[in-house]
Amino acid sequence: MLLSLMIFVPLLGMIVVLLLPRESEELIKRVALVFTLIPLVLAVYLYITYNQPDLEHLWKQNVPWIETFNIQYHVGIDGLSAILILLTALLGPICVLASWRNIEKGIKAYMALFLLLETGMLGFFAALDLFLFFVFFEMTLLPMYFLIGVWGGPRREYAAIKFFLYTLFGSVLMLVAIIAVYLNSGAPGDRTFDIPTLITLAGTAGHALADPVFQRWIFAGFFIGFAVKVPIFPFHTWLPDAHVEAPTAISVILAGVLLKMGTYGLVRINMDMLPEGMAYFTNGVGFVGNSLALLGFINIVYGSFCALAQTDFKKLVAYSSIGHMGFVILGLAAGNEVGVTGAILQMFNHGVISAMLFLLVGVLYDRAHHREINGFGGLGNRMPIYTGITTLAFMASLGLPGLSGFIGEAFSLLGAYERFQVLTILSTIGIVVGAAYFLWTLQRVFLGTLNPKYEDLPEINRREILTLVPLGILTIVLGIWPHFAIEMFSESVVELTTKIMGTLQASL
Amino acid sequence: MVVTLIGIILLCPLAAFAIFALFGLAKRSFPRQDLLSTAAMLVALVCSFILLREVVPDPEPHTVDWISIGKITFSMGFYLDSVTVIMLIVVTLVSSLVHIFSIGYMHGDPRYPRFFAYLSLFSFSMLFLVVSDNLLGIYIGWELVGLCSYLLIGFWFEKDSAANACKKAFLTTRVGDIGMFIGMMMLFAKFKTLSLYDGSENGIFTLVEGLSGTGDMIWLSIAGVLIFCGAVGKSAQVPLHTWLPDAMEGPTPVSALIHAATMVAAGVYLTARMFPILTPGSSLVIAYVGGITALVAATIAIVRFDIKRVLAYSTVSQLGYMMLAIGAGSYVAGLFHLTTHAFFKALLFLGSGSVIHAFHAMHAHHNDEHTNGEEHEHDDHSLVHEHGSEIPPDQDMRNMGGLRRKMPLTFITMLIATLSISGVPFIFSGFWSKDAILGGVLGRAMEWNSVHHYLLFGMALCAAGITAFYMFRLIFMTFFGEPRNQEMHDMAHESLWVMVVPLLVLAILSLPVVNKLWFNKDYIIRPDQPHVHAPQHAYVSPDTKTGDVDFGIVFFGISEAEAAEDEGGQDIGHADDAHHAAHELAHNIAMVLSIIVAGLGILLSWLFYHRRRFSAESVATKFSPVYNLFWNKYYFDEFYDGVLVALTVWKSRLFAKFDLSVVDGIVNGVATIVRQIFAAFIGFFDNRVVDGIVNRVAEVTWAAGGRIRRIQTGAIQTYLFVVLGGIVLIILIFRAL
Amino acid sequence: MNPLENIESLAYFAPEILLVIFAAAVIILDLLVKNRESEKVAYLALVGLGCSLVAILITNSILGTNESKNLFFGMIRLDGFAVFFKVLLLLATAATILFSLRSEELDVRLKGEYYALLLAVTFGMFLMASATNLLMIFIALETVSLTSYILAGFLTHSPRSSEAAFKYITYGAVASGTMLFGLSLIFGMAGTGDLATIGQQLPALLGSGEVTALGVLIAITFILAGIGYKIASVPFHMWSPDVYEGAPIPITAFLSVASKAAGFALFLRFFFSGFGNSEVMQSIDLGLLLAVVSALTMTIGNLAALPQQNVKRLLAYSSIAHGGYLLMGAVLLTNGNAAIVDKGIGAIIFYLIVYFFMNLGAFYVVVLIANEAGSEMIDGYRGLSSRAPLVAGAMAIFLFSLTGIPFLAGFFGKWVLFAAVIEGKLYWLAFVGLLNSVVSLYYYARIVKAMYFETAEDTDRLSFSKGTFALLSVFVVPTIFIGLLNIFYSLSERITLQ
Amino acid sequence: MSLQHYLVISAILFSLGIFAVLTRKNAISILMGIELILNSCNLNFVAFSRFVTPSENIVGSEVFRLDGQIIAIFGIVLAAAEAAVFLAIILAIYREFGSIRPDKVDTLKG
Repeated sequence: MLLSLMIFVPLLGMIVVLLLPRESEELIKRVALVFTLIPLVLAVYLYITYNQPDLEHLWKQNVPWIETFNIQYHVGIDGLSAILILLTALLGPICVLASWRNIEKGIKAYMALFLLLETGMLGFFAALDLFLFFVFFEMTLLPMYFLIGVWGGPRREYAAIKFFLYTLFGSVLMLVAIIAVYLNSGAPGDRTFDIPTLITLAGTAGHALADPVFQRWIFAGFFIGFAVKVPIFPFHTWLPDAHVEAPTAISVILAGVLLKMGTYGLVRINMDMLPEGMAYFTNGVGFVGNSLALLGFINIVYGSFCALAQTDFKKLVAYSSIGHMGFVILGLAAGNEVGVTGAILQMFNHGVISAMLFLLVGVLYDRAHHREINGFGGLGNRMPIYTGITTLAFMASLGLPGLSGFIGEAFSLLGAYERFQVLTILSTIGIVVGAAYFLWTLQRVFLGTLNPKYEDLPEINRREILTLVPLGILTIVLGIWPHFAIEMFSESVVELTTKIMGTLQASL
Repeated sequence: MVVTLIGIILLCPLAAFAIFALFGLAKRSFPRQDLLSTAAMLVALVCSFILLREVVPDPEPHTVDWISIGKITFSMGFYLDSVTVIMLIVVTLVSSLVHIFSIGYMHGDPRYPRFFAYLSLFSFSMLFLVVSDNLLGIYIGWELVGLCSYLLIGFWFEKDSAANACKKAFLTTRVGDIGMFIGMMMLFAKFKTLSLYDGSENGIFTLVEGLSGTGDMIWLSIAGVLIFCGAVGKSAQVPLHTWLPDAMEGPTPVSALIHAATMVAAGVYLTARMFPILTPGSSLVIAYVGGITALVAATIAIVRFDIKRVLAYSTVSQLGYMMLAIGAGSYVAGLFHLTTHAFFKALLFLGSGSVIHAFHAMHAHHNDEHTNGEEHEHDDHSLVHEHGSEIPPDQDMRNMGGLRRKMPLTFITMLIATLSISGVPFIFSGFWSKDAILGGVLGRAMEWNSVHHYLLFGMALCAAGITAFYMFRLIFMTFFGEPRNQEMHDMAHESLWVMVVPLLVLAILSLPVVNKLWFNKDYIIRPDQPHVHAPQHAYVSPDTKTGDVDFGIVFFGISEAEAAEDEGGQDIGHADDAHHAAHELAHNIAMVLSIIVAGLGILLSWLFYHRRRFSAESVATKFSPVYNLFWNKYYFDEFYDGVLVALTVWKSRLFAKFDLSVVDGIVNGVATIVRQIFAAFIGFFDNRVVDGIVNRVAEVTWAAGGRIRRIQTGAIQTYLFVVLGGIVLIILIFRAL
Repeated sequence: MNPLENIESLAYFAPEILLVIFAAAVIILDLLVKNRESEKVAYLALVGLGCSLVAILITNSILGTNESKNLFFGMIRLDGFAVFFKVLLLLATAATILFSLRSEELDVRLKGEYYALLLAVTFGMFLMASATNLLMIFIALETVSLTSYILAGFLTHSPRSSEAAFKYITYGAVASGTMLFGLSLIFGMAGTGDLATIGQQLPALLGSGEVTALGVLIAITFILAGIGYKIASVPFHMWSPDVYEGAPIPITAFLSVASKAAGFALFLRFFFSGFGNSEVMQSIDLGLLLAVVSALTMTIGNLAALPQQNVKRLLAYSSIAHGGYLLMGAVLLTNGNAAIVDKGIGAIIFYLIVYFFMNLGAFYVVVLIANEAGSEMIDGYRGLSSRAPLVAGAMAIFLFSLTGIPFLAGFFGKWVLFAAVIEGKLYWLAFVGLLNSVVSLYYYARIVKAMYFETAEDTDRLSFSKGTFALLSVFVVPTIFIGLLNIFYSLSERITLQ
Repeated sequence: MSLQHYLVISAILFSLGIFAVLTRKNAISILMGIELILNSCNLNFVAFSRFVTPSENIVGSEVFRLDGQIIAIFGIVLAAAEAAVFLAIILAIYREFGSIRPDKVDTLKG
């Protein structure tokens, strides 16, 4: 019940915003803020109560929706979705705050779309019905398209349509897979989209869904759908454009949450529902057996090197997040407790850290109105606080131990090493390069002599600090005591990995 | 009790930093950050001394479960044995002194508070590294000290040289760290844990004993070497040593604390910690790396003129010694040298600092000092750093000379340190530790009669001689003779008391009596190395632990024989005479030789630089190839910048291009095929070239649309023709089916 | 169930009769009222539609569920299928009349017969939806066609309109002539015009060799020309872009929805009762034929829509493409499995419901913009988001629904279709369809882009009446909610052909 | 005369009609072509009705059913109606374009 409330409160907020007169901008912003804060409050409550059996009923709901196809409105949470919901709910108000000043036109439509987007994201992470899952997955498309296309940079139209077409293409394949799963889930009478049911069915020997070959194909279908979202090489080329053009807050959401939708889908569907398929692509036998890990490795190294070559601050961060998502893929490919835990941690942490990075880029852009890395220099003297926070974010992102970024990467690698020694060792290159491009950027932007152009660049203001501090604290706290996050999903992970590992043993 | 104390030790500096950070966010700064940080360090120092008596022979780690997923648990915790305490004391002691020194040295710097905050953060990280009981914890501290070193080297980041140096330091050490991390991954994959000592019998050290068979040995050796890579990076061993000299761009106290006494020694500490997992193979690698480093760095140091660089290279070379010692199994000797070196090298740096500071009166302050125009030109911000930037005048020994009258205290203290590092016998700690190492190496050489160790001993000996030479060269050029630069000389003056007091303290610490604190008999117990045995051809029983000097000899004058007895008794039981004989012999020979080479070194530099009996220049010209080799630091930097860095940058550019051309190119290929398909049934071709996936496919489909439009001529009879054509076509096709 | 004779039939024929009566009434009233008040005529027409609707519902209730009556000696059949289409067509006509009231391009003086013609065409479509005899099929088709020709050319002094009418009639006449020839062949084979009988006899005749598969193929292809031209399927689609562009916008809307729907009704009934027997279909591989036609239809429709600048024309091509999607459902009729056949019909019906709302809505916006901004070109839509935010928003919803973006009705329509097609194991067809819907995004998005991402030359806000928004919301609300409610699915499930 | 003869004739008519429709450069002759097509169909219906449709036996005497003929009659009627509309539209075309050449009427295209 509460979960549904959390999902649809932003939608309600959208309606409210739409009813407000467009002139009263301050009011609109406040309303939007309130309606993004409510889910946050609920999410915190969720964090407190998610594993209390007597309160579980709060966090699940299952009502029939379209009986004809036996589609249900079935939402619920486990550790994984809970943590991502937490992330989404956290970034919501932060993005509203980040959009407070630098959205000049049509703040009303902007906030309305943003709230719709948040509903889509929350719903996606909570959905336990395959059809609902897909609907929410696509629901994020429209708002994103408009948010990039209307409020974006110079090449916004191109970026927006590119983003839209890519994701649509991926989701088309996913749709086929979904239909296939549905049709094979049983006799015409009792077909179902219910994910838990499907998972059990896929586990029962002899069932159509359990057939390894079938699972491989379905796996591929879903995988491409999610791979575009993650994005996994070679489906990644939409990401830099989208990021560069999108307004700050939208970049934050894009990197912070939307990318996670892809990886979340991989865990929820590809791993949990299709263990046979997963085993086939990660059993380490031959090229196919290593393909998933290979993609992870390519993402890591490729993303890092591309980032190294960028001179646009935002593009650099965008490519860096391609690299970091690579660790997630690698960890998931490992399929063992440590690897998957690392991957999930990395999802959350990258969400937080990349959000910070994009916010920081935005802060700089709002002041200097360009993002050319070589165009700055010596800012460390001019804006020490900004420099400090940026250094923190960079260090977290390049995986400095003691900050949250490290644990995700380290665990993904630790886990992956057990299964894919060579690829993992090669992937560590990414860590060095990661350090390289971040430090180099740090040097070019903040160190050295102050560029006279920016003699009087104003220091980061309180509102901006307010958006950054929670994320910064989270980065440090989770770096010191990751258990806060891990305890949420450790059971789910153990369950999942035992299944995967079992299937692997069987398949080998 | 122990936990509480360690907690205090860790939290004090951390709190000092946190306060700074919080005030920073509120856009102001804490009034007396310097006192705050210093106080915090002093508290930590006191606690460390209290801990001294808490040490028990075979301690339990105090751990908490940090992360636990299913069966696998990562614990975090403290492990307090004698080594830990020694490190704690060294770190807190030097750190406190440096704090005090900095109050004077950094006075007036615009970022004065931040400097102390960074120092505190560093101290915290270093202490955390030291007390951690597991590899993960060590790695965390490891990287954190790296960060602090980065921040402090780049403290005057307006200097491009500094900006480059700090980046270089971080990246170079990071390369080593990756090796370390891979090593950790290997260990984890094998043992499913990263904690070293574990009460419940599944710490790495207990598990490693279970290993057997050559396959395991090879694997373990590789793991050991990989972990050692981390140490190579941090402790600036060849080939990753190049960052340390550049690191001298940082303020001198930083050099003293981080790049002489503590952080760089962390590598040695790590290697010592991992002592039990070392195999003969990995030990030998470590020993060689250490030996080579010792020699190479020493030779480079001979020809430097920047006083700080000389010290930097000497640091590298001394660290090489320690590695050598541990590689050769002289565990205690290595740690002993670590401590003694920490003190006298810190002393040397602070001394040089006070000299530099003395020259500062005539210069404007640091941060606007080196940011003059011509340096601006070559700040092209490329990843390839330019280095060996011309020596700042206040660090150039050629501007100094005859300072001993000007700054007597500095002179005395530095002289003591120099004597100590050069290994002048009996009253200086350096002598004993170095001799312990030489003796240890020679001992193992004789005992295993292995060529390797004889060779290593040779290297160590040469290095010792050279060290004595260049250190006295420094002293002579700086303090003796006539002032070479009169005006600077006139400006020079003895430093403030805040700066002198630490010098004195360190000078006292450079006397052996102090080190008696912990290096008396079996205070440090050399851990067991389950997989290191004397080779078959050795003439001692295989399972004998070897290679340590007993400092009973040094401090209590116990006879060699007794020492041998003790040592034997320390063994599993049976000591045999050959073994003792080897060691008596080894120590005697080593002692004699080291005294000789030290004497030679000093004599030579006296002849060269004080009496001017020979001129260095003429020698330099005579052996110009060698001289150039030394002067260019064996061309390491050139190699790295020219090849590796360039390669990386090039590769990244390539990848970026790849992203634009090839990936999209592939899709364009697909698009072309798609176009062919359309063309097939539409009957036209589209030859325009566009790049970018979406607009490409769009172009293609678009063009296809255009083709269809052409059919839509607008003439009704065409339409009708299509209709009837369609009908006929359908009939024909489906007739055939 | 033996067919009723004429007098008995009249009761069930009430809806059609009412339409005819009101058509006459409209003409008479038009003579009485003055030009200024000619809205009254429209309202009378609406009343007529209302009465007819009531009559339909009554007859339906008399009929009872899953019952059917053969009227006039089996000339037409009244069943749930027919009822559904009648309601749909009725609503479409009503919408068209309302559009016409708001459309400024239509000539005021001629309103009277205009509405009469609309009623007449509706009447013809009713017959199309229920005809079960070759004769009735032909009559119905011609009634609809002749009236539509006139409506298409209704704009006097507009060359485009006249040209549209000219092309339409030439094309239509040839197509229907060809169809009639095909019908005559079928008639010759079975010796009767009754579809049911034909359906029974053909297999036997094929078996006995009196009729060759080639003959059947030729006949069917000829007939396809007639029906295909009504539903604008490749290669019989070429009239529609020109006619849609030339005709008055309300008529374009009407043609794109109503006449397409009627065409499908006829199509389904004809092939299902006439050739429902799978042997016949197998003998000429009708399934593959339809599949290919459908694939080509949607592909060509979408591709040709890409470069269009005129929104009307763009929507014309898009409606061709949608005809292609609907044909996918029709392909399933050739499937041996009865369950899948029902799924196919259900899918088509559900899609038609969805298509009704989103397409009419889109055309309504075109009407409004043509009135206010006076342009049918995409450029005329620049910066609409700021000039008329609500209308722009509605248009965006319609267009994305047409694309099939989830939680909008269009997605659910496609979903039902593709689910059925995949269940029918026509994977390649489903894949082609899905790719097409990706392509279609591109041109729909161009309009959205113009409305939202580009800025207008003149930025004065367009003003619309309350009624406009009311009517608009009639289309917007269902476009958002149809997919989310179960009733429409179950409705489409229930309607089948015996 | 057998059924075949009629069919052949109607086929010829049909083809002529199609030919006229495709080739004539005058709207009127296109209309004539269309009429040809329709009449070929009517001929078919009548012929089939005569030769194919089974006769019924009512009170002893053989009675021919006239389905085909009826269809033909309706066909003629509709053809007439179509011709009327067509001519009207041709008038409009002539008024707008000043010509009834079908290939002149091609402003709507693409």
